[in-house]
Amino acid sequence: MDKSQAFLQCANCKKILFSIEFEQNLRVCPHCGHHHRLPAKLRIDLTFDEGSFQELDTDLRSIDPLSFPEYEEKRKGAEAKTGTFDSIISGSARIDDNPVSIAVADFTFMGGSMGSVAGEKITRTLERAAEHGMPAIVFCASGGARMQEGLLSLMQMAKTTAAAARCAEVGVPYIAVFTDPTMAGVLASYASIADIIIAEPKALVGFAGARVAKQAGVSKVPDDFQTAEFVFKHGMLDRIVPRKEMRSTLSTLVKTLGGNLRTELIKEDVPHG
Amino acid sequence: MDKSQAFLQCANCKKILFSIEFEQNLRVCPHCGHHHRLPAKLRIDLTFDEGSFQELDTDLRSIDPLSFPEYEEKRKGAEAKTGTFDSIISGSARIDDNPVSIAVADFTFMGGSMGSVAGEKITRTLERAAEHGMPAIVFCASGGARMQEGLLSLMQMAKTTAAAARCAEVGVPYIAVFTDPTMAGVLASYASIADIIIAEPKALVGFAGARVAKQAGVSKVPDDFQTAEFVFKHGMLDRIVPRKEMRSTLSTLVKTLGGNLRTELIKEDVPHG
Amino acid sequence: MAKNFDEWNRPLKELEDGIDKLKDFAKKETNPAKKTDLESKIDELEKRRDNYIEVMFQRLGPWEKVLVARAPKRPYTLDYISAIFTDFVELQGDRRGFTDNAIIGGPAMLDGKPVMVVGHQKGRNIQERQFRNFGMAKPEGYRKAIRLFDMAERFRMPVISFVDTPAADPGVESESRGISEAIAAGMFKMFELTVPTVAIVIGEGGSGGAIGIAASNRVLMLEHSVYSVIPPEGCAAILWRMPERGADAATALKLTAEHALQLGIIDEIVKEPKGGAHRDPLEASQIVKSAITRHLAELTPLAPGEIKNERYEKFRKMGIFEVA
Amino acid sequence: MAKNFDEWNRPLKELEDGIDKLKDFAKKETNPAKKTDLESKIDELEKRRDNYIEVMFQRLGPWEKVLVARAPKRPYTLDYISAIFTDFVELQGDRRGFTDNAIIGGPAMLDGKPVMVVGHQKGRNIQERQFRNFGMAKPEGYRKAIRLFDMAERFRMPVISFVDTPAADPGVESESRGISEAIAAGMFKMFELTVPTVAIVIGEGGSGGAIGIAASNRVLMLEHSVYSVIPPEGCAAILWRMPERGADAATALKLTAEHALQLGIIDEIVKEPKGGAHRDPLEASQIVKSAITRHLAELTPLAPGEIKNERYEKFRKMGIFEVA
Ligand SMILES: [Zn+2]
Ligand SMILES: [Zn+2]
Repeated sequence: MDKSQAFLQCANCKKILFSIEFEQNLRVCPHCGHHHRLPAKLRIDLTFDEGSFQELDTDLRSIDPLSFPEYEEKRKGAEAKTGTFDSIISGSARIDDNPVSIAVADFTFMGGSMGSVAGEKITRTLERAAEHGMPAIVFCASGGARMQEGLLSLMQMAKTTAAAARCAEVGVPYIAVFTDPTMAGVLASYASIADIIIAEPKALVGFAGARVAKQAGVSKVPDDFQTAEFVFKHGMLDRIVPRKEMRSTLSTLVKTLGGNLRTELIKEDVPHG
Repeated sequence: MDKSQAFLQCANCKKILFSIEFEQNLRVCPHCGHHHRLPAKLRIDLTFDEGSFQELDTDLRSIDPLSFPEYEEKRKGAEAKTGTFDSIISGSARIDDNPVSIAVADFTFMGGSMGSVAGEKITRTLERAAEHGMPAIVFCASGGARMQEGLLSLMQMAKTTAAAARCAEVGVPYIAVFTDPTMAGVLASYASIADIIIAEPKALVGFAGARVAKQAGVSKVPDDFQTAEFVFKHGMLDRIVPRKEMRSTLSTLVKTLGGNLRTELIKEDVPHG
Repeated sequence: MAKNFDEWNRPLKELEDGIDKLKDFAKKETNPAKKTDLESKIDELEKRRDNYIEVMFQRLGPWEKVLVARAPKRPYTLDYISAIFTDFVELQGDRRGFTDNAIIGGPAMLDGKPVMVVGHQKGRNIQERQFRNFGMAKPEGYRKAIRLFDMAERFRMPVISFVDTPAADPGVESESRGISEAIAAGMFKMFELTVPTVAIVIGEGGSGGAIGIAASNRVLMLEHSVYSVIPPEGCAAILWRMPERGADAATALKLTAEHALQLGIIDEIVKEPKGGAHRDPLEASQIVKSAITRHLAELTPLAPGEIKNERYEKFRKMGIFEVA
Repeated sequence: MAKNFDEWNRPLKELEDGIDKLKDFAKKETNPAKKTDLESKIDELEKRRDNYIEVMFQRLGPWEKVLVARAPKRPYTLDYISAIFTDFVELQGDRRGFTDNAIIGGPAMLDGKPVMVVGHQKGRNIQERQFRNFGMAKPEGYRKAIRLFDMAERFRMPVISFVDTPAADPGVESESRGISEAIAAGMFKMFELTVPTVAIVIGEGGSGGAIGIAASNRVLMLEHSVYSVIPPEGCAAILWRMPERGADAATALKLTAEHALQLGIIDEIVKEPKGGAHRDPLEASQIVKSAITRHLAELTPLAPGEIKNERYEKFRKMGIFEVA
């Protein structure tokens, strides 16, 4: 959707929307309630205290360790298109004054896929949380592991999960938010073992992408299959939270679950802005 | 079944059996494989090293703390019929030379129901296991909590479970064997949180007794409902083990799971015979 | 014997309906003399009502306690939560494929301090009742509670349990997913905790369904709640094959708070407002809150290991028998 | 490109069938001269066979490795268990309502010392394959494994994982019970363990389905096994929308043991008997056993905390990127 235009069309209900209204409504369609995807930077602005975000890990760059066909071109194209270097933005921020360690995925960068850099950024985000006693908040949006980095991508599943286990070990809360879509290798690693899992309405959430599942012979599926609503019904989510309530929900959870951290664990060298 | 008779009839397939053969076959019907219930003492003889069993906790006697209608009479009747004082026999024994802390339920004593004495004996069995680093083996056979002792019975569920948690804490294996029937308050406490759960074939295993379930409006049930086979299919059992393989299975598990105990934990004052 | 609360409560209800009607008349009455007359009549009836409640609740029998514990307007877990805590966020899911609505829970603040709240939840109308499965939790309810207990331990939050269930769900689905294991695992997890835990029976403390979230350092009972190893109707069905003799079974089972205290099962009886918690839910909440905070204040200074041991020793002592 | 092992193996199979036939003739032959003639022919063919195998296996391409890793006669987990361990007792159930037959496990003895064994299990005939769901585990498989990991930790037993799965089960049932959570929880639990853990990829190391039981202190691969982030056919389906280009995808994915070692993913390549593990399962088992015991011997002296940290540091280093 081009912000420069005065009007645009909802991809879901096809109704025509006023751009300004659409933005004010946090890119949720006022007619059908469809939650349109958000760029990572906008998500950060909408969720955390104004000006509190300090980006970290900005010096990490993906390379092409397998010489995988077309990987370089695809990645360069994504860099040009998004102006960022990979599918995760990480750093520290505050939410109602409480410091948090955060990572936000950008689906527009190669489908939010997790290669070595994304895995490293998630890992550092969770390690910083554990080390400095700040709750971790991760917004997920990914098609899964980045197959162009082969086994290195698969191992990011293990690495990020190990970092989440560190948070659990030291008693730091870790909250994951599933936005559209949260799939495959990301869902099957750090996303699903958060203490608290929240999803945006109607977000696609599942293990096997349609093409992989078809390849494996999966055919008839329920109507709501792999939606946030399906996954919630099946006990995998704590809540489905509309975008306009996301900030306040996260803030309350940081306050309650992280309540005993603030007095005991937080150190002076917290890397936040 | 009266052992003094030369012949008897299988309660399941109605065939006539030779008493001696029946006994040699561990009271398993040679025709239909039905596992007839065993008295606790016989179970001990069949399972543990000859002469190794030393009964403990023999001085515990149930009383009637609620003045519950007919409780005294029923209990006295059961004592007269069984020659024991409650539904659990507890003590120490050896299995292929490895010391174990054991408890065996007797269904003939008021349906194996758990009141204060049964709960205390199970608790002591598990505490002795934890304290002396001996694996615990408990043979269950019970209709559930003994309602004639009211809340005191309900609390035996918590007490025995707490003792099982002690075993887990110190790393002592606890094996439960479900024999026919293992139900309600016993199933919903110490029985179900054993490390290893084994059942005899076709044993009745379930939460809600038929009358209670009917009272709650439960009607259509699967054919194999509340059998060991049903429960196994639903992931609640490790194995269904025929009686003739029970001793060797338990012995192997004591050897492997308790393997690191023997050198590290066992103390000199193990109370076994 | 009345079969349910409404039947038992009818005389009082009629008296109160009468008072309400007179009040309506009095409001509309323009003749001062008649108005005074009506008002003194109302006064008298209100005194009669208060007296009736006084007498009625002075010594409720066990079956009457069962009826009051099941009163449709009795405050439920969510009522207490909204009155006692701030910042409650309900968390859901067993993370194994299922959700349950008969056990609810989540983190909250109690006087500015983080706690984890768990409780059975009943429904007030027919849709709500079905949604809540009449307060009968399935395995996934206990597994959700266990997940919350784990979080409480991880983040050092005391656990408050509100107990109010007729029993755990006894259906085929629950059996097939291991309702027995779920209850046992709930207790097991509670005994592993090193944070303070307080449970309060606010209505029905139904058997395994109750103890699965109530193996706590301190167990309290509201004055007119009941706690039982088996629902009285189920007991009557087994003992006499007559479920309708629930009142006799209630007497035999000694399921009142007084008995529980005498038997060493609970730590305190929490007084209810006059006429029962349903007559003044907010006051009831304040009384409950002060009892909870008092017990937490006693437990909080203890070291984690002591908290765990205290709980073990408390349950370890339960049971009454003779040593020959 | 051959589509499967049997097609690829056909020339060798025909050669061996020929040898077998000649041996039959030789056995029946009574004329000594003809017998000698046949025997020298057999000798020659056997040399040709050995030579063929030598050449064939000297530098298997990635797709050939995939075919060999999937060979129907390749030893499976239970074959290794029966050859390497004693006293194995298979344990079952997730204790949550479900059982799985694609992941198996239980305690056993390794040279007289207790260990916990876990592994994927494939089937050899059509019934077995269906029973084992083609080695594709459902959530309950990983949850059973987690239960075994817990027991291993409690009883201080090292964990040995045998990895052999095309992928985790992607069906509707698995999604609805949280296959993703189950895999993640499997890894999570493995990172919590303070006992030594060793995993060995014996056939297919299929993506999340594999790593769910393979986040171990040491990860080994059999020489002709493969380990991949996605099945090559799935990769081809996504990249080129042509699942039949699996061989190209296999090359691109760098899924061989050599590559895994180069990329720092695994610790050791375990040599297979000449012509692959399926040609001599017992020898293969002995080689695997000695590799496992060697790694366990290195890990066992470490303190529990060191074992856990070593594992963390090992995986922490994985990934290749530049720092600008
Ligand atoms: Zn719309
Ligand atoms: Zn028979």
